[in-house]
Amino acid sequence: MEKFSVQLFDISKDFEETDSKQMFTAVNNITLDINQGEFFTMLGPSGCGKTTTLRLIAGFEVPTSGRILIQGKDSTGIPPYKRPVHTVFQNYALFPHMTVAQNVAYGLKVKRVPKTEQETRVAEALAMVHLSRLGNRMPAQLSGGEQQRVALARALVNNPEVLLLDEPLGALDLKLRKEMQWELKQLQQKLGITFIYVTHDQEEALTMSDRIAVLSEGNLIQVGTPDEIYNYPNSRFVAAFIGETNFLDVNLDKTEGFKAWCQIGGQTICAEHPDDLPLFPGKAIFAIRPEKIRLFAQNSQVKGEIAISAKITNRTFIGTDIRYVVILNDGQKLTTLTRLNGDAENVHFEIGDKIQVSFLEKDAFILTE
Amino acid sequence: MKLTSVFHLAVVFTLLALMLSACGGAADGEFVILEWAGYESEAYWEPYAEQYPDQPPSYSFFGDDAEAFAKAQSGFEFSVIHPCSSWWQLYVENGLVQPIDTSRLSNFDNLYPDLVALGNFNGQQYFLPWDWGYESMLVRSDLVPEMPTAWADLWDPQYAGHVSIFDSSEVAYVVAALTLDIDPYNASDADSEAIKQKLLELKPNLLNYWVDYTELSQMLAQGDIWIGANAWSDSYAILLDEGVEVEYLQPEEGRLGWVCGFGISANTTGASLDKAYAYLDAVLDTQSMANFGNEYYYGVASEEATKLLDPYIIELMDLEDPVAALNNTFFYQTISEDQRVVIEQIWTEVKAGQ
Amino acid sequence: MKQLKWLGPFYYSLLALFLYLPILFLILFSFNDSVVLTFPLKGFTIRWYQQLLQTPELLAAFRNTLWVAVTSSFFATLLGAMAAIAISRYTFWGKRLFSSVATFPIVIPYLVLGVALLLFFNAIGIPLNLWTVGIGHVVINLPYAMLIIGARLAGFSANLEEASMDLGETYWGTLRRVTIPIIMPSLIAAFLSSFSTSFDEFALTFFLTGTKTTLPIYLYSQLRFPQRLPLAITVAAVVIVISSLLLILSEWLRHWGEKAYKA
Amino acid sequence: MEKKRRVITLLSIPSIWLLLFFVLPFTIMLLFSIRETTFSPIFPPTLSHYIEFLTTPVYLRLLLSSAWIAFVTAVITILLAYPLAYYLIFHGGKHRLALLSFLILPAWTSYLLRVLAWKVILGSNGIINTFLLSLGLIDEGMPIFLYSQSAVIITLVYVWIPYAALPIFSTLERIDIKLIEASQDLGASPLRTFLRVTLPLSTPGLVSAFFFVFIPSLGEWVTPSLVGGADGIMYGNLVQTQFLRGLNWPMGTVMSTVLLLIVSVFTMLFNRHVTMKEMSALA
Repeated sequence: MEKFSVQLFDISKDFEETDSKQMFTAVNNITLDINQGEFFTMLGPSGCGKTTTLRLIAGFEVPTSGRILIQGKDSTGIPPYKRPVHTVFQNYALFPHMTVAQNVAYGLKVKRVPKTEQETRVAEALAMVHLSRLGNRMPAQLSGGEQQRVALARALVNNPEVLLLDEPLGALDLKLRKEMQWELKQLQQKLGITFIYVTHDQEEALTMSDRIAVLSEGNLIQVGTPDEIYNYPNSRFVAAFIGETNFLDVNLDKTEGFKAWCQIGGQTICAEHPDDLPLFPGKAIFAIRPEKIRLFAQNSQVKGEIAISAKITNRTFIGTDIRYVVILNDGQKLTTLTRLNGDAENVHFEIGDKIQVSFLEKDAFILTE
Repeated sequence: MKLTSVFHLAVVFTLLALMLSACGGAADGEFVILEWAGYESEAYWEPYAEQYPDQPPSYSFFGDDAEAFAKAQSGFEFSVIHPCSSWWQLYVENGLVQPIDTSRLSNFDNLYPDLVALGNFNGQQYFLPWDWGYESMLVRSDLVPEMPTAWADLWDPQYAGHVSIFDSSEVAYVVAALTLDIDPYNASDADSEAIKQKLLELKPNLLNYWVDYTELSQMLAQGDIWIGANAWSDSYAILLDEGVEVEYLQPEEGRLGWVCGFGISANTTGASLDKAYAYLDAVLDTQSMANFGNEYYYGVASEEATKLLDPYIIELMDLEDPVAALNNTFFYQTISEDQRVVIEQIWTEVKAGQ
Repeated sequence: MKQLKWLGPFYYSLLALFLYLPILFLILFSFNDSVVLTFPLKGFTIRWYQQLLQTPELLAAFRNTLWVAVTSSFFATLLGAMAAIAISRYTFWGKRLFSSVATFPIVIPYLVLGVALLLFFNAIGIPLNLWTVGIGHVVINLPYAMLIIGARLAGFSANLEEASMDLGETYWGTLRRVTIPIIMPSLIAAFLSSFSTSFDEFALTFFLTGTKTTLPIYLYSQLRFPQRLPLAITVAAVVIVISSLLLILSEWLRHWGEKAYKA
Repeated sequence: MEKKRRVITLLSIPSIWLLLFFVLPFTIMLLFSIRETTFSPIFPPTLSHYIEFLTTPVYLRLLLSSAWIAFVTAVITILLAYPLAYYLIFHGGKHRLALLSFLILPAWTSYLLRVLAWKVILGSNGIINTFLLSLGLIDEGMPIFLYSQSAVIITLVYVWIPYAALPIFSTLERIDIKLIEASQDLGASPLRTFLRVTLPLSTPGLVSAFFFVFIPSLGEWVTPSLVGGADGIMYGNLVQTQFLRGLNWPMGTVMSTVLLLIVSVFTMLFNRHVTMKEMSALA
C-alpha cells in the first residue's frame, strides 16, 4: 500500500481572465503530500486557490505545470471519470431529473454493476447517511441537509480511494453544520478513506482535520496539525486567519538564531520565531494571542513574569470572557481575553484603570512578515 | 484525439455530400414548367395526363416576363417555358431554348400560321403560340366621374389617386410612348428621357403599381381604384362574374396586344424532352385551348379551338380573328437586351423618384 | 390611480383587437361564396374547404413546408445545442468571434441573406430546391436556437456535468445522461421556435425556392390568380388553427420545463 | 487534450456550417459587386457599380427615406409596446406570459394574407370606410391608410408590436420590485419613480427592441410592395428588382452590401449597449 494517497509536485494553474485577457495564477507551485486515510483540510479565504487545487485533484482542471500522483499513479492528464476520487460539491450537484436512489446509483450504473448489487449498495449507502426512506424523492423535494447527505452517499457508494469535499457544509445553518461536522468525521474514521476537505471556516478546519494546509493567493503558506497551525503560525497571515492575534511592530535589538530581543512597553522581551527560522536585527512583528495575556491590578505583584504597565481603554462582555483593549505606555494597543471562571485572581477592571499586562515569553513569537 | 476530430469532419462532409447529391438527383429527373401563376390547371393539358398518369409536371411560377427571363437566365432549371412574344428573341439569342421538331406535334397544323410565324427564328420554330389577348384600361364605370377614352386620360387629374398601372417596365414604357406618339421600338435617348418624364408625371395620379391580377381585381372590386391600366381580359371576366360594374375600354390609341407561347429549354433531353413534346401537344389540343379561353376570356391560337369558345366571350372580347384583332392593336414587339436595360433603369428611377 | 385600473386591460384588448382583426376577417371570408374579398358578403359556403382537400399541389406544398420545417428545425436545434454548449461551458480561442458570427444572422435583413445565399448556390452550381430553402432556414434559426439553449445551460451549474464525470461517466456519456435530459425543454422550445419561423417564412424562402415550394410561397403564387384567392384564405384559416395548437403546446412545455427543475 | 478535443468536436459542425452557408455566401456576394455585368468574369474588377450607386441620387434618397420609415416604425412600435409590457409585468399576474403569447399568435399565420385582410378592412369598401360614410364624415369611399408610406409604417408596426414587447418585457421582469418600492418609500411620485427608476432600468430592453424593429424594417420589400403604393416604395424593393427583374446582380449586390454595412455599424453600436440576454427573450 502506498504511503501517500495524493501527492502534488510543483503544481501551478493559470487562467486567462475573460475580460482583460491577462493571465491570472490561481495555484502557484504547490507541493503537498496527503497521507493515506487522512482527514486533510485546505483552508484559506475565498480566491486563495483551494477549490482550484481540489478541482485539479479531481481532474476537472489540468495543471499548467507540475504533476499529480493519486495512489502513487501519475494522474496529471487523466480525465475525471478515470480517477479513483469522487467529489462532494458545494452546491451538491444532484441530478435534478433523477430520484435520490437514481442519483446514488449513477456511478454504479455507469460502471455496469449488476442490478441486484446496485440495489444493495444504494440501500447501504442511503442507510449510512440515514436517508433510507427518501430513495424515491426528487432532489428538489429535499432539505439542504438531506441533499448534502445524498451527495455524500452518491460519492461514497462507489468506494472511492479519496473523497474530495468542496465546502460541503457551507450552505447549511450553524446547528446543522455542527452536527454534520461530527457525522463526517465519524464517517471518515469508520471508512478509513482519505478525505480532502476544502473550507474557509477555520473552526471547522481545526475541529475536523488531521492536518491543515493554509493557502493564500495561490500559495501554500503552512501545513501542519491543527495544534501546530494554531500555536505555531509561521506567518502573520496564518496567525491572523486562524484565531485572533495581537500584532505589534517592533525593532529587534539583538538576535541569536531564531531568538530575538525587543522592547515592548519599555521592557525587553525575548521571543522566538515559531518555525525556528533565523532572525536578524531590524523591523519585525511581535505576536501574541489575546487569551495568553493576563491582567493584574497596578499595584499587585507579578512574580517571575513580564509585567508591563498599561491602561484599559475598552471593555466588552462576551459571555464566557471579558475582552479588554489596553494601551501600553508606548502607544501600542493589545486586545486581551479574560475567562470568567470565578478565579480569585479574576479582577474586574473599568475603563481608565491603570493595570499591568503579563504573559509568558514562550507564548509570544516573532514574525518577519 | 485526432481520430475523433477526423471522424466528425468525415461526418460533416458525408452529410453535405449526401445533401448535394440529393439535390442534383432531384433536379435531374424532374419535368418542370416555368409558367404564369394560375395556368397549371389540368384542364389545359389533359392528354398529357392520360399519357403520363402518375407523373404530373412540376410548376414554378412567375408574375411577369421580366421575372421569367431573370429566372431562366440565372440558371433555373426548367423544361418548358411560357413567355410572351416580345421576349422570344431574347431566349433564342441567349441560347435558352431549343428548336422544336414540329412534326412530333399532332396539333401543330391547327395553329394560325401568322401567329406561328412569330415564333420562327432563323428558319427554325422555337416557340409555339398558344394564347393571345389585349391589354387595356379596366374602368369602374359606376365610380368614374367621366369615362376615359384614351391612354392619355390616365394622366387626367380628375382620376388622381384612383389609377393603378402594371408594375412592369416594358408595359409602362410602351404606354407612355403611345401617348407621346413615340415609337417605343425606335426611341432615341431624348425620347427615352421624355418617356421617363411622362411616367414621373403620372405618379400623382397613381394609387399604386399592381403586381398581379388578383390585386388588380381586388382593388377594382373594392373601389380603391377606378382605372386599372394594362388590365388583361381575365380580370374583366372575373369582375363581370362578380357583378362589378366595369368596362374594358377601347382607347383611342388602340388596345395593346400580345401573344404568348411555349418553348422548350435548351437543356431538356431524353425522357424530359419526350415529356416536353407530349405536354406541348397536350396544351395545343383543341379542347385544352378552348378550356383555357373560356376560363380566361383570352384568345387562342387555333381556329378549331376558337370555334369552341363561348360565343358570348367571342363577342365581348372580339376574339373572332386574331390576326385582324392584333393588327388593330398596338402589338408588343421584340426589345433587345440593351434596350431592356435602359427601360428597366428608367422604370427603377421612376418608381424610386418623387 | 384607482379609477385608471381599467386602462391596462383596455389597452391590452385594443391591441389584441388590432392584431386579431385581420385573422377574424380571413376566417370570415373563408366561408364567403365569392372570389373577391369585398363587402357585403355573398353567402355562406364550405366549398373552399372541400376544394382544399382536392388540390394536390396545395397538399404537396403543405407537405414540403412540413418537411422543410422539421428538417431545418432539427438541424438548427442540433447545431444550436452544440454551439451553445461550447460557448457556455468552455473558453476557447476566438470564442467572441464565433459567438458574434453565430448570432449575426439575427440582425441581417432576410433580403440580403437571401441574395447572398442565392448567389452562393448559383456560384457552386447547386440548383434551388427544398434543401436550399432548408439551409437558409437553418442559418436564420441557428442563432435563436443557440440563445434559447444557452439560456437554459446558464441556468444550471456545470457542476452537474462534472459530478457525472466524477462518478465515472465519460464526457459524451454525460451529455447523453445528464446535459441533454436537463436541457430537453429548451431543445423542444428551440425546435418549436425554429419550426414556427420556418413555417411562415417568406422573404428568404422566396429567393431560395425551386420548383417544389413551401406553403407561404405557394400561397403567394396563388394570390396572383384571383380564382384561387378564397382557397389561399382557407389555407390560412386552417394554418391559424394548427399554429395555435403548436403555440399552446410549446407554452405548456415551457411551463412544464420550468416547473420540473425549479431547484 | 481532452477539453480541446471536446471543444473542437462541439464547434466543428456549427463552424463549418456558418463558414459554408453564412460567411462564404457573403464573400461571394461581395465579389459580385465588382463584376461588370451579371455573367461577366471577376477580372478585371470594376468599381463602376459603386460609383453608379453613389452618383445616382434616387438610390441614396430611397435609402434615406427607408431609414426614416424604419426609424419611425421602430419608435412608434416601442411607444405602443412599452405600455403593453409594463402592464403585463406589473399588473398581468401570473398569466402575463400567456397573455403576451396570445398576442404573438396571429404572427404565425401567413403574413401575406394578414396584409391582404388589412387591405380589405381599410379599403374603400371596408368596414372603416363604411362606418365613416354612414356617419357622413366622408362622402366617397377612400382607401384610408393604404398605398402610402404611412400604410407601410402602420403595417410594420402591426407586425412588430408583440416582438418589440418581448425584450422590454424581459428587462422589466428582471427589475427588482424593491427598487421601485424604495423609490416610492423615498417620497418619489409614481411618475417620478417611473422616469427615474423603471425607465432607465429598462433601457437595455428598449434599445434591443428598437434595433430589432429597425434593422429588419430597413431591409423590407414585401410590405411596401403590398401596401406601399406609388410613394411607399422602399430600398429593399430596388434590391429585389435588381435581382429578380433587372437581372443586374452586380448593382443589386452593391445595394445589398451598402445595406449590410449600415446594419453592421448599427449592430456594433447595439452590441456595446445590450447583452445577448434580451435577445434570447425574442425566441
